[in-house]
Amino acid sequence: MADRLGWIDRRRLLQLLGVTGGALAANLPSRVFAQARKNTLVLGIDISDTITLDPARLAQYTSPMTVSAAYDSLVTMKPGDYINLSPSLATKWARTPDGKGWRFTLREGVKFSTGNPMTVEDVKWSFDRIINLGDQPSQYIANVDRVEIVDKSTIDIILKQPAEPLLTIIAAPEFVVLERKVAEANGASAAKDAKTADKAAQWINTNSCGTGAYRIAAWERNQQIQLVRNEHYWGGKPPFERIVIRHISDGAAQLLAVRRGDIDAAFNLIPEQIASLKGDANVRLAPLASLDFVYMALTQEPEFNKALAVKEARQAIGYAIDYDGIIKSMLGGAALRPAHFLPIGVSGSTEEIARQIGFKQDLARAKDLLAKAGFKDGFEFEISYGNAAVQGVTYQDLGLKIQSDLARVGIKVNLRPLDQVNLRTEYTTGKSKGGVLTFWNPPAVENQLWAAAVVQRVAKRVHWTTPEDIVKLVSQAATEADPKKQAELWVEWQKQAVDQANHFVLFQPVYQIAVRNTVKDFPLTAAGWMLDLHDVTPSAS
Amino acid sequence: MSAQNTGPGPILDVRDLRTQFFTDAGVVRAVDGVTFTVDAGETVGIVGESGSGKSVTALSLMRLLDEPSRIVGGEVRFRGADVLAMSEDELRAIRGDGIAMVFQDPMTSLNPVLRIARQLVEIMQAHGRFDGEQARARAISLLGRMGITAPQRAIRSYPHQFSGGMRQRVMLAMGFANEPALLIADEPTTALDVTIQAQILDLMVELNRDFGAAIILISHALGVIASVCRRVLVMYAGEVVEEGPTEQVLASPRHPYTWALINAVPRIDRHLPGTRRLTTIEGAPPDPLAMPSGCRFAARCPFRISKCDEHPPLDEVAPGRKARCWVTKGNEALPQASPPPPTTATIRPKSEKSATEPLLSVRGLVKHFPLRRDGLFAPRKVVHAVDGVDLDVEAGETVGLVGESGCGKSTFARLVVRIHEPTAGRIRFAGHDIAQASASAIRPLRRRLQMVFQDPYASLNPRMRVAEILSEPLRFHGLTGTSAETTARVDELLVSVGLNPKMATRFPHEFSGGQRQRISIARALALNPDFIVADEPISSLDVNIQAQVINLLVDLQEKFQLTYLFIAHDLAVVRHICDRLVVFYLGKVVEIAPAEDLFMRPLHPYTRYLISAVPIPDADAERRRKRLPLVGEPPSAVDPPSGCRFRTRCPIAQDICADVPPPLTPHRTGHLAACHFAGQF
Amino acid sequence: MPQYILSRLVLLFVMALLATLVIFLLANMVPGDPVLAQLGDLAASNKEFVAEWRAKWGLDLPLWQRYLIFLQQLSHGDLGISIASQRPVLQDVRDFAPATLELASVSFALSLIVGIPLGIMAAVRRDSWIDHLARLISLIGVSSPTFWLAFILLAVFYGGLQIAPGPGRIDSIGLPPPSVTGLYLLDSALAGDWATFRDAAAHLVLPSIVLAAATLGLITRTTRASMLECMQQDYVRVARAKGLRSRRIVIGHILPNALIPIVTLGGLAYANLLTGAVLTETIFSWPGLGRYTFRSAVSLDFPAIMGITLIVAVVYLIINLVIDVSYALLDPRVVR
Amino acid sequence: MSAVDAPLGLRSVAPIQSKLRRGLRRYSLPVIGALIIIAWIVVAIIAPLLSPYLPSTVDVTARLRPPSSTHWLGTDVLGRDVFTRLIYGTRISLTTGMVVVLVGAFIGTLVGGIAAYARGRVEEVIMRATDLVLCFPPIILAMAIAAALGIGTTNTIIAMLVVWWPKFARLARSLVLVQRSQEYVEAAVVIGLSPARILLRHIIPNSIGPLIILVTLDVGNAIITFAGLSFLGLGVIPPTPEWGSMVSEGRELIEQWWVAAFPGFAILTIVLGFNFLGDGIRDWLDPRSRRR
Repeated sequence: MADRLGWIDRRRLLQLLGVTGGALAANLPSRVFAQARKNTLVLGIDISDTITLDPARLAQYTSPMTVSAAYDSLVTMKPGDYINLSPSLATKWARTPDGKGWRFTLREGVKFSTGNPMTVEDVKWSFDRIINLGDQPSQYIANVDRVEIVDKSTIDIILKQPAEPLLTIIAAPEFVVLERKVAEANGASAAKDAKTADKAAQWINTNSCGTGAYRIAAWERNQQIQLVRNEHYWGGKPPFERIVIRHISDGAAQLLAVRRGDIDAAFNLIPEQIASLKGDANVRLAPLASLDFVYMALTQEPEFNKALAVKEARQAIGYAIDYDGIIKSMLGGAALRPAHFLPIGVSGSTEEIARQIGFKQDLARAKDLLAKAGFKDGFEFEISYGNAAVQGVTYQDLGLKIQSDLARVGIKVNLRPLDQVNLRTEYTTGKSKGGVLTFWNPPAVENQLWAAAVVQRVAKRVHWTTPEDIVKLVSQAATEADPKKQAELWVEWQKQAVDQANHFVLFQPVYQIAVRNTVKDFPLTAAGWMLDLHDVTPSAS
Repeated sequence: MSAQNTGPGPILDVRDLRTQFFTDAGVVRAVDGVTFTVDAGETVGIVGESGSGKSVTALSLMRLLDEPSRIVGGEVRFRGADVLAMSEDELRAIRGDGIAMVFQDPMTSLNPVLRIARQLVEIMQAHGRFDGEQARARAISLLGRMGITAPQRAIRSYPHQFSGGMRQRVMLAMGFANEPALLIADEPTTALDVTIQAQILDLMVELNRDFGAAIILISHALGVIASVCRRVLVMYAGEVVEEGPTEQVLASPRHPYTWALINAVPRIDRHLPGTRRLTTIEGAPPDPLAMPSGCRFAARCPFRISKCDEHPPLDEVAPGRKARCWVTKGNEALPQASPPPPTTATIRPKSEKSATEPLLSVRGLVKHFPLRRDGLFAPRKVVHAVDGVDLDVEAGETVGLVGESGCGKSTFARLVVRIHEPTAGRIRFAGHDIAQASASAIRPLRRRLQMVFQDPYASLNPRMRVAEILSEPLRFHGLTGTSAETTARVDELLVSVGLNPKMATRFPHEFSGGQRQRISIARALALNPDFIVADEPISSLDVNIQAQVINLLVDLQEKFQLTYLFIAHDLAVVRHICDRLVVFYLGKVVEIAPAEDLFMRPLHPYTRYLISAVPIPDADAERRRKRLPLVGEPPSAVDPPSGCRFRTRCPIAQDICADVPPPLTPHRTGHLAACHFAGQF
Repeated sequence: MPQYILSRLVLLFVMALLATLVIFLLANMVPGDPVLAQLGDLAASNKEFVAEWRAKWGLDLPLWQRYLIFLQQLSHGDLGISIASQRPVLQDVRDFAPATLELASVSFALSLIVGIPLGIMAAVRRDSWIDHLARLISLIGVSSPTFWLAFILLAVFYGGLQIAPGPGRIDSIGLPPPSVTGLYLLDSALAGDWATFRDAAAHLVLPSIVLAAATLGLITRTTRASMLECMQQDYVRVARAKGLRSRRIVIGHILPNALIPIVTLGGLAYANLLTGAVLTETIFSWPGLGRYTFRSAVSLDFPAIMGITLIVAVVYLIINLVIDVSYALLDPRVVR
Repeated sequence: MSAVDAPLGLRSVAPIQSKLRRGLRRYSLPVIGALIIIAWIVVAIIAPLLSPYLPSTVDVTARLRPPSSTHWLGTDVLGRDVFTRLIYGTRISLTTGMVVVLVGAFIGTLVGGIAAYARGRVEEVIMRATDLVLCFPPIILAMAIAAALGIGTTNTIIAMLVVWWPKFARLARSLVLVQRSQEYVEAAVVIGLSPARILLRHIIPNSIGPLIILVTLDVGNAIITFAGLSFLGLGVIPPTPEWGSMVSEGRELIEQWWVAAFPGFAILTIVLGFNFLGDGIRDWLDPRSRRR
C-alpha cells in the first residue's frame, strides 16, 4: 500500500510531529485477521435500526438484507427488474381456477438448514403465523383471506379483493418460509392466539430456520450479525463460509475499514467519502439505484397556513427548488428524481417521463404563480424535519438549501428541527403546519402501495380531500393487466398528483456502495433487501 | 563569648542570626542579628509579642523556614557544627535527634490520619536508634511517662481521639523520643486551657530535670516563662533587647520594653484595690519593612533620651545580664510603674444597691445543641452547652464569667444577647422577658443590649468601611436623621474609643488587632447601650494591647455608666476589672462570688484549681508556689456526668456527688457555690 | 456505621424513585407518540393497529396507573419492555452497560494514574516547569469539547497517521470474546485470547483519552490544590522537624491527607463518566449506555427512559454512598 | 500585619524571584485569559466587518472548498463560508454560556443562601432537591425538556438551567454557612438587623469570591455543554451559526477536516480563556497564594 493513505502524507506528518507510532501500531491486529478471512464476507453497515430478525415482525430498513439471506420467499425479484417476478421457493404461479387468489407450485427438493425437507405445511404455517401474529407485516397482506394447501407441492393464497396485487408484496423478506418444527420447538406459534402465544422472538433473533443460503448464527446488538453457510442450500453451495454484517455507524470508520480491507463493502458512505475512494484500485463503487426517495410534504390546511392552501402558491414552491443543485452538488450526482411517488424503475416511471411531467426550477414561473396565488411578495411557512441523513445529506442541509432557494422568490422558510417521535406524530396525525421533509421507503415493490398511499393516508396528512376520479385512477392502474396501458395510466396519475403540489420528491438516491475487489459479484437490489446476499461471490484470486 | 571552648560549653551557639522575608511589599527583617547561647541542660525562655521574631528565631535554628523566608546571615552552631552550612542530609540527622521541637497548636501538629504509634515510632526509626519493636515499646513507655493513661491503648489511637492537652503530651513524647540535647518548644501551651497549661508546664520542668535536655521555651506570657526557665531573652522587633536570669529580669527589668511587658499584665497574686487601669505604653511595634535607624523601641519608650536616635548594642549591664538600652547602660533600675489616672471622676454606682429589679435576670437557662443524627433511626444526640443557669446582673456592675473552653460561657453570652434562642429558661432584661421573644420584639431592646466579640479579625465585616460599620446600627435604629448627623456621631464614637475620625473611610484590614477591637467596641457603643456583653474581648491581643483595651473599657464604663458581662479565661484580668465573678464548669455555674472574695476564699474545689493553675510572672513566686495538680480533662458535654459534673476530677468527691447535683447555695454574703463539700478542700 | 448505611440506602431508594417520577411526568409532557415512530408508514396510519400497539405498552392507561404499573413491575425486578428495541430494558442495559463500564473505568484509571502523580509533582515542585505543564495539561483537558477532541484524535491518529484503530470496541472484523462479564479486556484475558485483548485495549486508547481529558484535568488540579493545602499544615512542619526524608513526608504524611478530597471528586467524576459518555460513545461508535440513553430519549422510549433513569440514579447515589463510606475509612476523624 | 508565618512548602531554600517575575507569573494567565475573551467578544460584535460573506448564504456549487484566500477556513457542505459562520457563532456561544451561568448562579445562590439561612426543614428540602437534580442522567433530562418544549436556543438554555443551579446552590449554602457563624454576622444580629439585610448586606458580599471563581470557570463549562447539546441536535435552530452544530456537520468529514476542526478549536480557545481567567482569579482571591 502506498504511503499516501490519508489526507496527509503519513511519513511527513510523523516527522513533523516527531511521533513514532510504533507502539500504537504494534497493537493493531487487523493484519492478523486479514489473513484468516478468505472465506468470510464482511459487510460494514449501520444496523442500529435492526431490532428484530423475525420475518413476521420485520419493519426496519437494514434487517431485510439479513433475513433474505437466511430465508426465501415464494417469489422474488432480480436486481434491475422490479416489474417481473422471478421464481424462488415457488417455481410456478398462476391465478387460482376461481380467480379469487394465486396458486403456487413449490420447488422440489428444498431443504431447510437443518437438512429437513421443506413441506407445504411449512409454507402455510409461515403465512398463518404472519397473519395471526398481527405485527406490521400482516398489514401488508391484509388483503389475504386465507392460505390453503392444495396438495403436497401446491398451495393457494386466497384474497379478499382478488384484483389487488399480491405477488410483488410477498416477494419481500417478511413473507418467507420457516421450518415449522424448529420454530415451534423454540416457542413459535401460528395459532389464532399467536399474538400472545408466540414466544419465539428471542430465539429467532439469534438463529434462523429457513431455506436461505446462510444461517443466522449470532446477533450481538449494535455489533454484528453472523451468518454461516447453509450446507443444504437448494441453490448450490454458498460461496462463503461465514458472513459478518458488522455494525459500523460511522461513515468515516467504514471508509477506513474498506480501504484497509477489514470489510469487503461499506454501505453508509457520504458523497465526500465516496469521492475520496475514486483513486483506490482495490475498491470499486457499486451503485444501488434504490426505490427510496426523499420528499417534502406540504399541508394545504388553511388554518395552518393561508398561503399553502392555495395550489398556485404550492406550485410556486415546486418551481423554486433547485433540484439539480441538490442532486448534482450535494449528492455528487448519485441520485435520480421521479416526478412523484413512483420511483424511477417501476411501471410508468422513467427519467424521461419524470423530466417531462415533474417540477423543475423555474424562478420566473414561480414568481408568476405567486402573483397568481395572490402572494406577490411571497409568504412564510415552516419546514419540519428530523435529525437524520439520507445518503450523507442531512434533512437539515436539505432544509437549509430549500430555505435559501425559496428566499430567491420571496418565500421565507422557518426551519423547525424536531425529534423523530414528534415529527412522526405530527406528520402522521396531520398536525404539521407547513412542510415536512421525510423519507419514503417501500416495504414492497408495488406501485399500488405507493399511489394508494398518496391519495389516501398521505393525502389526509396534508389535508387534501382527494377527488373520486384520482382514487379510481389508482385502482384502475393497479388492476390493469396490460403492462403498456398500465404504464400510461400511472403517468396520468403522476400528472395529476404533481399538479396538486402537495408533495415534492427531492431525490431518489443511488446509493454508492464501496466494494473491495476481493468480491466479484455484488448484486445490489432496489427491492427492500438491498443485496442478494446469496449471490455474492468472492473474486477468483 | 570566651566561654565557648571551655568545659562542656554551650550546646547551642547562635551568633548574629538574620532571617528575612522576601515579600512583595519588601524585605521584612524578621530576625535581625540575634545572638545567644544555650548550655547543656539549661532552660531558656524567649518572650516577646507577636511579630517580635521569636518564633522565626526558633524555626531558623532548625532551618525549618520556607519561601519567602531566608536565613541571610549569622551562625547557628549546634555542638560546634554550623547548622546553616549543613547539607540536607546532615540537617535531617540533627532534626528530631539532636534538636527536637514542639509546636504551638497540638490540634494541628499531629497528622490526623495516622495512628499515634506510627507517628511516634517513625521518628525513632528515622534516626536509626531503635528498630520497630524497640521503638514501639519505647513509645509506650514514653507515653506513660508523659502522663497518658493506658498507653498501650493510646498508641493505637488516632490523634482526634485525644484532647489538646493529651496531644501536647504526645508531642512531648515525640520530642523526647531520641533523647535530644535540646528541645525547642514554641508556645506549647498557648492553645491550651489554664489548668492543662499548668500540667504541661510542670511536665516540662520534670522532663528537663529527668532527661537533662536543654529547653528553649518560647512564649508571649511572662508567667509561663517564669514557671519553667532559668534564663530569659526578651525580643522586640527582631532583636534581643534584654537577656538575663528570669527572676532578676522580672523583678527589675533593664529594658523599658520588658518593663512595659511586666506592668501591662495584671497579676493574680496581687491586686491593688480601687485601680482597674493598667500601665500601658502607647503605639505599636515599628513597621518591619522600615525599621527605625535608632532604638527600635524609642518611639514608644516612656524613658526616651536623645541618645536613643542611635541604635543601641546589646551590652552586658551586670554579670549575666544584658540589655539593649542607652538609659540602663549603667545597670540603672527602671522606676516602679504607676497606672494612669482615671479620665473622669470615678463614680461607682455599686453602692446604690436599690430594691429595683436587676438589669439582667436569668433563671434556669438551658441551651442544647442537637447534633446531626447518625441515621434515620439513630437517637439524636445533644450537646448540653448551658444547662440550667441562674444569674442576676445589677446595673453598673461588671460581672466576670470564667471557665475552661467548652464550659458554655460563650454560649451563655450569646443567649443573653439572643444570638441563640434558649432551649428553656427565662431571660429578663430591663423588665422584658426576651428568652423566647421574636426578633422584632427584641429589636427595640437591642439598643440597650450590645456585645463585643472575641476575634477582632472576624467580628468586622471585611467589605465595609469603618464608617459604614458604625453608621449601620445608627441608621437602622433611626438614631440619626441626616447623613451629617451620622457622620458626626461616627466621628464622636471613634474619638471615644481613641481612634482618629479620619480613619472612618478605611477598611478593617487596614487596622491592627487592637484598633479593630476598638472599632468593635465603638460599634457596640453606637446605640448608647446600658449593657455590654464582652466575649473574651482581649484574649487574642498582645499583652500591651490587652492593657490598652482594658483601660478603654474601664474608661467607657465610667463615662457611660455601663454594665458589663465580661467573659474571659484569664483569671488575672478578670480579677482585675470585675466586681463579681461567675465560675462555669460544663454548662453549669459552680461558684458566684465578689471578685476579691473568690480569690481569697474559693469555696468550690474547681475554683481553687483554676486559681492555682495561673502562672505568675515572678520567678520567685512561681518557685515558691506549689501548684495544685488537677488531673484529667473536662468530660464531654454530650454526655455529662451525673450528679455533680466536676466529680470525675474532684479529689474530695463522695458517693453523694454522683447521685445528687449540688445546688448553688449561698455560703457567705453574695458568695454562692454548688458543692456538697464547699470549702472543705 | 451499619445504621448509617441502612438509612442512606432507604434515602437512596426514595430519591431514585422520585427521579423516575419526575422523568416520567416530564416525558409524558412530550406531545409525540413513541409508537408512531416505531411503526412503518402503513401501520402508523391504521388507527386500530396503533391503538393495539399503544395498549401493548400500556400507553392507553391513565398516567398514575402507568406509574403504578412501573412500580409494580419494579418490585419484581422488572423494568419492562423497551418500545424501541422490543426487548426487556434490563437485557438492553446488560448488553450496553459493560461497554460503558469498561470505557469509563479505563478512562478513570487513566486520569487517576496520570492525574494524581502529576498533581503531586506540580504541588511539590510548585512554580517549576512541571507545575506549569500540569496546569496547561489540566486546563486544556477541561477546556476541550469532547466531541471535538474525539474528532481531532480520530482524524489525526486514525484517518491521518493510521496508527490508531478506528471506532468500535474491537476491530471491524474481530469477534468479541466469549461473554462472561461483557468487559472485553477481562473476558479476553479470561479466555486467554491475547490477540483480542490487545485489540480491545488498542480500541480503548483513543476514546479513553478523550473521555479522560476533562477528568484528568480536574483530578490534577484538585490533587495539586489539596497537596498544597496539606503542605501548609502544621504536621508537615512537625514531620520535617522529625528529620524525615522529603519523599517520606510527601508519601507518608501529606498524601494520605491530600487524598481525602480527591475521593469525593474522583467518585463524582467516575459517576459522571459512567453516565455522561454520550458524546464520546457517539463518535467512537461505542455500543454503550450513553448511546442507548440517547437513543431511548430520542425515540421517547418510556420504559427504557424510566429504567435508565432509575439505574443512573441508583448508580450515582451508590457511588455517593461509597464516597462517604470511604471517607470514613480514609479519615479516622469521621466517626459514624 | 507582617507575614510572620511563612508558608511551609518542602524546599527549605527556594530561589527568590524578582518582584517583576513573580508579578508576571501571577497575572500572566488571567491576563491572557481575559485577552482571549475580550478578543472573542470584539469578534462577535464586529463580525459583519470581518467577513464579506453572510453566515447563511448557501452556495452548493462552492461546497467543501479547502481553506484558501477567498475562504480563509474553507466552506462547509452547503458552501457556506466556515470563517464567517465561525465568527458569527461567537455570539451565540458567548451569550448562551453567560446567560446559563449567570442565571443559574443567581437562582442557585438565592436558593442556597435561603437554605443555609433558614436551616431546618427548608434546608433539608432544598438540599434534597439538588441531590435529585444531580442524580438525573443529564442527557435524558435535557432531551426530555427539549422534546417537551421544542428544540431551540431558549429551550436548551432552560434545559441547561434545570441542571445548572444545584452546584451554585450547594456552594452558596456552604459559603453562607461559613459566614453565618462569623462574629461579624453575630454582631449584625445583635444590632438587630433583619435576616434579609444580613444575608444581602453582610453574608453574600463576603461569600462572593468563590462564587465569582465558579462563575468564571463555569462559563467555559456552559459553552462546552451547550455546544455538546447542539452537537447532538438540541441547540440552535438553523441557519443560526453555532460552533457545536458546525462540528457536528463536519464530524463525518475527516478529509474535509476544516469544517469541524476550526469551530471546535474556537470552543477550545474561548473555554481556555475563561479557565485561565477563573484560575487566575482563584489564585488571586486565595489568601494563601496571595502571599507568594
